Amino acid sequence: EGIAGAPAPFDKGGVKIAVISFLGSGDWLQAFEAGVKRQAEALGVEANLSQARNDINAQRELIQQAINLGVKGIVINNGQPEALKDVAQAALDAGIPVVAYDVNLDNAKIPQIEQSDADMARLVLEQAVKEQGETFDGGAVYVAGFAPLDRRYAVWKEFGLKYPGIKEVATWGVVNDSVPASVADQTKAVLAANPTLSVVFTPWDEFARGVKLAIDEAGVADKVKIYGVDISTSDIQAMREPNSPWVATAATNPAVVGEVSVRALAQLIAGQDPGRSVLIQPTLVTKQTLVDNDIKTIEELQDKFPAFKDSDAAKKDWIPASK
Amino acid sequence: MSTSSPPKKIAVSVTGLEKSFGPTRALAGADLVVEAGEIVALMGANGAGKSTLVKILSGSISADAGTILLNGKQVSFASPAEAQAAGVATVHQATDQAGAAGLTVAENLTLNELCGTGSFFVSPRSTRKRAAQIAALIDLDLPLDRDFIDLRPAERQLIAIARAVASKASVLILDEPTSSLSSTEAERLFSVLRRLKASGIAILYISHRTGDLAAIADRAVVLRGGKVVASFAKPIDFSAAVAAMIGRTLDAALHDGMVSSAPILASVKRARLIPGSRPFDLDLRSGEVVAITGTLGSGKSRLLRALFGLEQLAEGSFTLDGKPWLSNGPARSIDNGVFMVAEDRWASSLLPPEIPGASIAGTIALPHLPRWFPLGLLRETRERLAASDAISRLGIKARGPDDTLDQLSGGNQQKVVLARWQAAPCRLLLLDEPFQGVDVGARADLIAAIRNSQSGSATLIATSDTEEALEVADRILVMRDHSLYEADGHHESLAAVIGSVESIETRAAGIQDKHHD
Amino acid sequence: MTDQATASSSKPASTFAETARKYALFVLLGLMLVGFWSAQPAFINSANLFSILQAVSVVAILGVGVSITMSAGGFDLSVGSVAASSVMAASYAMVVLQLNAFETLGLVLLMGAFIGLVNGLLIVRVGVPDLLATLSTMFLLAGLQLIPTGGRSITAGMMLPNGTTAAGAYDPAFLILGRGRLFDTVPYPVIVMGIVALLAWFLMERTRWGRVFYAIGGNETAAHLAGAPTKAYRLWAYVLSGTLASLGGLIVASRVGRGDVSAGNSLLLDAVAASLIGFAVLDKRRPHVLGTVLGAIFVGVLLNGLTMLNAPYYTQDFVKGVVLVGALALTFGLGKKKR
Amino acid sequence: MTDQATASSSKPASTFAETARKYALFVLLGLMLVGFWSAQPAFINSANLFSILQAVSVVAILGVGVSITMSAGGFDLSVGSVAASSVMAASYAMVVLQLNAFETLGLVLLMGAFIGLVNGLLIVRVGVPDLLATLSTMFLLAGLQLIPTGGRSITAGMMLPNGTTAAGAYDPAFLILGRGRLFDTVPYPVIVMGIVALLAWFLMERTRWGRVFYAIGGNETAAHLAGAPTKAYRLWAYVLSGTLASLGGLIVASRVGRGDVSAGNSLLLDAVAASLIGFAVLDKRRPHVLGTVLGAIFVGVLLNGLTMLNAPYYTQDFVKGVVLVGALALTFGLGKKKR
Ligand SMILES: Nc1ncnc2c1ncn2[C@@H]1O[C@H](COP(=O)(O)OP(=O)(O)OP(=O)(O)O)[C@@H](O)[C@H]1O
Ligand SMILES: Nc1ncnc2c1ncn2[C@@H]1O[C@H](COP(=O)(O)OP(=O)(O)OP(=O)(O)O)[C@@H](O)[C@H]1O
Ligand SMILES: [Mg+2]
Ligand SMILES: [Mg+2]
Repeated sequence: EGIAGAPAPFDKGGVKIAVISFLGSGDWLQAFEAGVKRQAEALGVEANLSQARNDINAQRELIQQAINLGVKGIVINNGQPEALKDVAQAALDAGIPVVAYDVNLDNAKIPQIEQSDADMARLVLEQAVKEQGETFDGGAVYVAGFAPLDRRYAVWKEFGLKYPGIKEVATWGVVNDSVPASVADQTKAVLAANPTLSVVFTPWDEFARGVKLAIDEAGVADKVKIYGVDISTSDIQAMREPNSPWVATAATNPAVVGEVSVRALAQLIAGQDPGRSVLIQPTLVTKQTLVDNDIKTIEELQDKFPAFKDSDAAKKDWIPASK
Repeated sequence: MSTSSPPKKIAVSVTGLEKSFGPTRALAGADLVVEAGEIVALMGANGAGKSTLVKILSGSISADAGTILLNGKQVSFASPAEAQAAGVATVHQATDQAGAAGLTVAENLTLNELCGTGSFFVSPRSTRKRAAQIAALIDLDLPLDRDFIDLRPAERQLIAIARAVASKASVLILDEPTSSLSSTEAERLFSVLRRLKASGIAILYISHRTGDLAAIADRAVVLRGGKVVASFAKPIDFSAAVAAMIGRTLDAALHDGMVSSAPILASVKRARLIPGSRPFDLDLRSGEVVAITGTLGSGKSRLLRALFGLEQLAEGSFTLDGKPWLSNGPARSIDNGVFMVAEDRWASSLLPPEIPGASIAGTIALPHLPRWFPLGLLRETRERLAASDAISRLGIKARGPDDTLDQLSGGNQQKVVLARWQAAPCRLLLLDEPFQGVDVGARADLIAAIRNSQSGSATLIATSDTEEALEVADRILVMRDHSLYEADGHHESLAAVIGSVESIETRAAGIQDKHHD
Repeated sequence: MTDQATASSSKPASTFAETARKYALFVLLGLMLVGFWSAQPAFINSANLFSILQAVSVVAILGVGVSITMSAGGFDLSVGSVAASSVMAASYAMVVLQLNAFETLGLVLLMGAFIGLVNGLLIVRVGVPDLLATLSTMFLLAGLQLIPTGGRSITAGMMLPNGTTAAGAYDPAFLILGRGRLFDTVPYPVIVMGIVALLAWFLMERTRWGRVFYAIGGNETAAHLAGAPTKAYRLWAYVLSGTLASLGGLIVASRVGRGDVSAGNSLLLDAVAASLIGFAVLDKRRPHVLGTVLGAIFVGVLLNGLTMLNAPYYTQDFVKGVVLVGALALTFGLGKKKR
Repeated sequence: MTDQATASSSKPASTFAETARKYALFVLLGLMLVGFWSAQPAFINSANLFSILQAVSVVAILGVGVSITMSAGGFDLSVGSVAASSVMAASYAMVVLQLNAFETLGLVLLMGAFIGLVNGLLIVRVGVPDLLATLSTMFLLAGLQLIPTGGRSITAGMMLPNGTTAAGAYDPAFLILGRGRLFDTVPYPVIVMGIVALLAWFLMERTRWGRVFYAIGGNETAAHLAGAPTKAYRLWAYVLSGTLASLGGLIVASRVGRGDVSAGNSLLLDAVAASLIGFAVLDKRRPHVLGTVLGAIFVGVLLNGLTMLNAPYYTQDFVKGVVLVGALALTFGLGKKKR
């Protein structure tokens, strides 16, 4: 097999790539990998998917293993630069091209695919200011040490400086096996202690789900609103619920991220240059749009918002579109 | 007992019972009959297969071949529960299996009912009430709320006995029930057994104490190599029985009961074991073997433990070689040549078999490791040498120095423990119940070993059995209420000494009674 | 014997240290309640107290299972993953198989019991040590729960691995278990926790069976010789533990309303912590039901109070550790001689 | 008695079942290697075999610590969080305190030893049960490690809680420990693992100290009565375990090059799994060093092979569990009577 007219080695087929994710599970990863598989299939590429399960050391091992396996290219999905720079370099030294998503490996030879975390946070927080005004008592759910959360939370802090009327009355959060339930328990305590709280910023949808649970249980859905980041089918359902406090979220489509990453890597393998940086724009999704357009699943969201479904990034004529 | 009564009903009858553990044939076709209302003594050297027989009868292991008839019906028990349901009550030999740690004395007394078919609902109160009834059967007086783990072996044994007596069984099996009891408790047990016998219960009684057997057995059956080799009707000829057991006759352990004039090696001055007890003195001369007897809980073990540095005297002082001696623990004592063999060898000396160092060689070497291997590096040849030496010197029945202790019979285990402390030069050897569960033959070996190793050291033995004390010791002291009393005179005859010991006991009891007024 | 008899007849008045040890955790709990109350009056309102109880209910239920296996001399490391798998199973049953609330409840509890049975058989029949067997089950379940959905979490309208869309949804009746309240005040999970605790306490402390569990933990051979079918009991301990863990999972599922992928490790650790803290309650020094529940509540109060005081999340684990160490040192350190 | 003596003089040839149990894990490992090799030839090249060893080195080192405490009758639940804290401490030392590689190494190992000492003192002096004490330390460290940086990860140029920027960076010499290779082939972590395993094996199996550790685990009273300073030994076991855990943490730090917020729970579970699997190696039925290392390698080979075969991540845990259960059933189930 192979794709007629495509540059080598895609004309002959039999290309094998490795996609190594830092995350270990979750809907985001699922969707991302689904996108990778779709695009890889369209390209006639065999993709070896592996996950470090939040263990950065394991991610290094997996990259090393991919080099041992002799793949033609590597996608690094998330991770931490300090830990990965040297193994990524080792891959380049072995003649294996690398693209990185959402981790800045600071290497001219490694294209960066990015969904801008800052843009996502900004998008949804601007919506919050629009809806709630420039003065409110707000809270954020945040656990330090997770790079995307760090970047999103930094924007929240920025907003606090920009709008002096926005007061951060509490920060809480926990990352464990049952994030929604644990965050819900915490949130209830926070709500009890801070009756004036009216806006909660949740830089991760798992947090949002926990906060929503607590708000529902405390029966204050009309007073406290959630502004979140990320989206999935179950998030859509949660936002659509009658009287749901979760009113807006900003997200990119993880499947698109997966597709773009594979396309960029394919260009590198073919000896072409996808550019130093490939940016994927986030979309703001509000409760109102979901209800108005009767969107119930992520698939329906893609159908109704073409910008969410696909990205022009890293496209080339010879790269077949994924179905 | 009365000759006029018709032939008794046969309660248990065992024919051709066989059992092997790997290469060991524990039972090789044993036959045995016990009638209702009869007490049969089962005798046999260590490893003869007595406990194996008991375990089969009580359903805790199953036989390889042979038949068991219980009240005429053939039975084969798959579990202890079935045996109990069929009316067989058992007191097993191992005191560490007498009850469960973490449960109270009351719960352990009612354990059979809890584990069997007692009332479904229990409360601390109902348990205590029932436990008090069970304890009363053998006049047992223990604090019912105490945790089983805090009990001493003798107390554990009494609980197991009380449980067996309380179960309304038609066959009662007692495997060395008196091994850690003193004569007072043993005597009390005998009167209970006589009562049970009169009510028509068949009793199989195992003991290495010929005194016990003489007191209660109607018949003695001797087991050897897993087979019954002899049977003796009342009056039992014990020397013949012992000969059948161990294949040789035992000369009465004879040693001159001379007062030693050797220099005093260790002494205890004005000691009170517990506050308020009567102070006492004790001198141990070099080369002397001194035995202390006394009832359960009188403080024998406590004295030994205090000398070894595990406990403190309430008052008084020790000297060793004329210098004050106060140990802060086993390490210091061992460095200074004060060795102790604690009672209950499994709990105090032996390791589970999967542990490195659980072999005979490792067991003997354990306290001597720092001296034998000052650089830390183990040399197994060194250990094996010591072990082989001990095996031949004490006649330990084992395949070799690498056998783990769980493969040995009780007497041989005890020999290994003794060998451990004879493997290094010693000043003062403290032995707490060293003959527990040891057959007469092995006991003779042990006594010989103890007496032969006495040149520059003294030996202090705590034993609750007066007979043992007589056999082993140059001098016998009696402990009563945490205080020592000298036995009057020197033992011209066994009876005389026992008499004198008992008179001291009564006197002491009198003192105590006054004390309590 | 006589001297002993006299000693035992007059039970010595318990010393101050003993009493202190016995009630140390209660006193600490009281102090904490008062402390948080004075720092933040909203702490003590009944809604908050119930939300604390609700927060600890799952851990307490799992902890009861752990402490039952511990009292029978075992240790169930798989409770966390059984609970996590139950969340997935419940969601799968409703969303994919379109079962109703009651069928789902029954199915998931059966699944929990079955996993417990497998644990028990591995331990009792095959002879695998308890820790090892339950650790294997833990890993096994962590993977197994993801296979039916190919690693996706389960929500209404999800895409199945075969490309179709799941037609079912969470039965609203099911959600009541986790979200409803009795008389609009007491959350159902708290009631479930109360019932479980009461039944388990009764079983363990007031019935023959409970005593046998402890007897087996204390000395299995002795219990066997006393006529207890010890293997059956140990098997049952794991079945109970598995069933309780799946009950905990059901509560999580009905609260969260979707099937979330997780290994359940933190549930495991919290449940173990609760039962271990329970050792100290009433100075029992062994696993027991009351202690386990109190241990869970103790940690729950601490975390709730700290959150109210806006303590950063990273200080919470620390304080949890400090208080644990303190409570333990108090309980075990107060001059009781070593056994 | 006589027949016993004769029977015993000929030591019986070990049965087939015994041999099978003894080498079951080796055989399984061999089968796995061959299986993966035939499915994916790249599996067996030396680079990949060394990456497997490198991947398991940290777990193996922690597992050795766990198995030392286990042989002394204890259990160290804190190894995972000691390792995680060591990563943070090493990063803090270099990035914030600007120490060099050697000072950092020394400091962190000391810290590990100190935590071990605290564990040991809690257990030996205060009398807190092992599981409880180390569980508390685990929670305590999980929080404590985040406090100096306010929960942030530690990287060169990071913002400190007081608003200044950290001036230091990872010492390149430090990174060699985790990233370098001897003769460009053998990664240093593998060499460290080898040395640790060898020393620990020697200590535990060939010296009198090891003998005493095991004796204490087997019967503490007996060891005490035989003159062993049991408390000191138990203390040392925890000090060793803490030091080894911090060594593991150092390797992680030098591999990842930054101080990351992570719980270390999975390290703990994997280390415990390794030492438990080790029970089955050579049919020893006790913790031992060789078995622990082999247990770690066993799991490492399995995971590496499955990844190479592109098995979805959710099947890996499942397969790990299945193989564990299988290996255990084989080892423990082959007709050995219960003790
Ligand atoms: N579980 C076992 N495994 C292996 N061998 C055993 C086992 N139980 C008993 N034996 C062996 O069977 C033989 C008989 O043991 P048994 O315990 O019946 O002797 P005994 O007559 O009760 O001795 P003692 O007087 O020392 O109690 C001994 O050689 C013993 O080593
Ligand atoms: N482990 C223990 N727990 C509680 N009390 C004990 C313990 N050991 C000894 N005692 C008490 O100390 C006293 C002396 O006991 P000791 O063991 O010295 O007696 P003994 O004469 O050796 O009795 P035995 O014949 O039972 O060995 C007894 O009153 C006993 O109640
Ligand atoms: Mg016997
Ligand atoms: Mg005694």
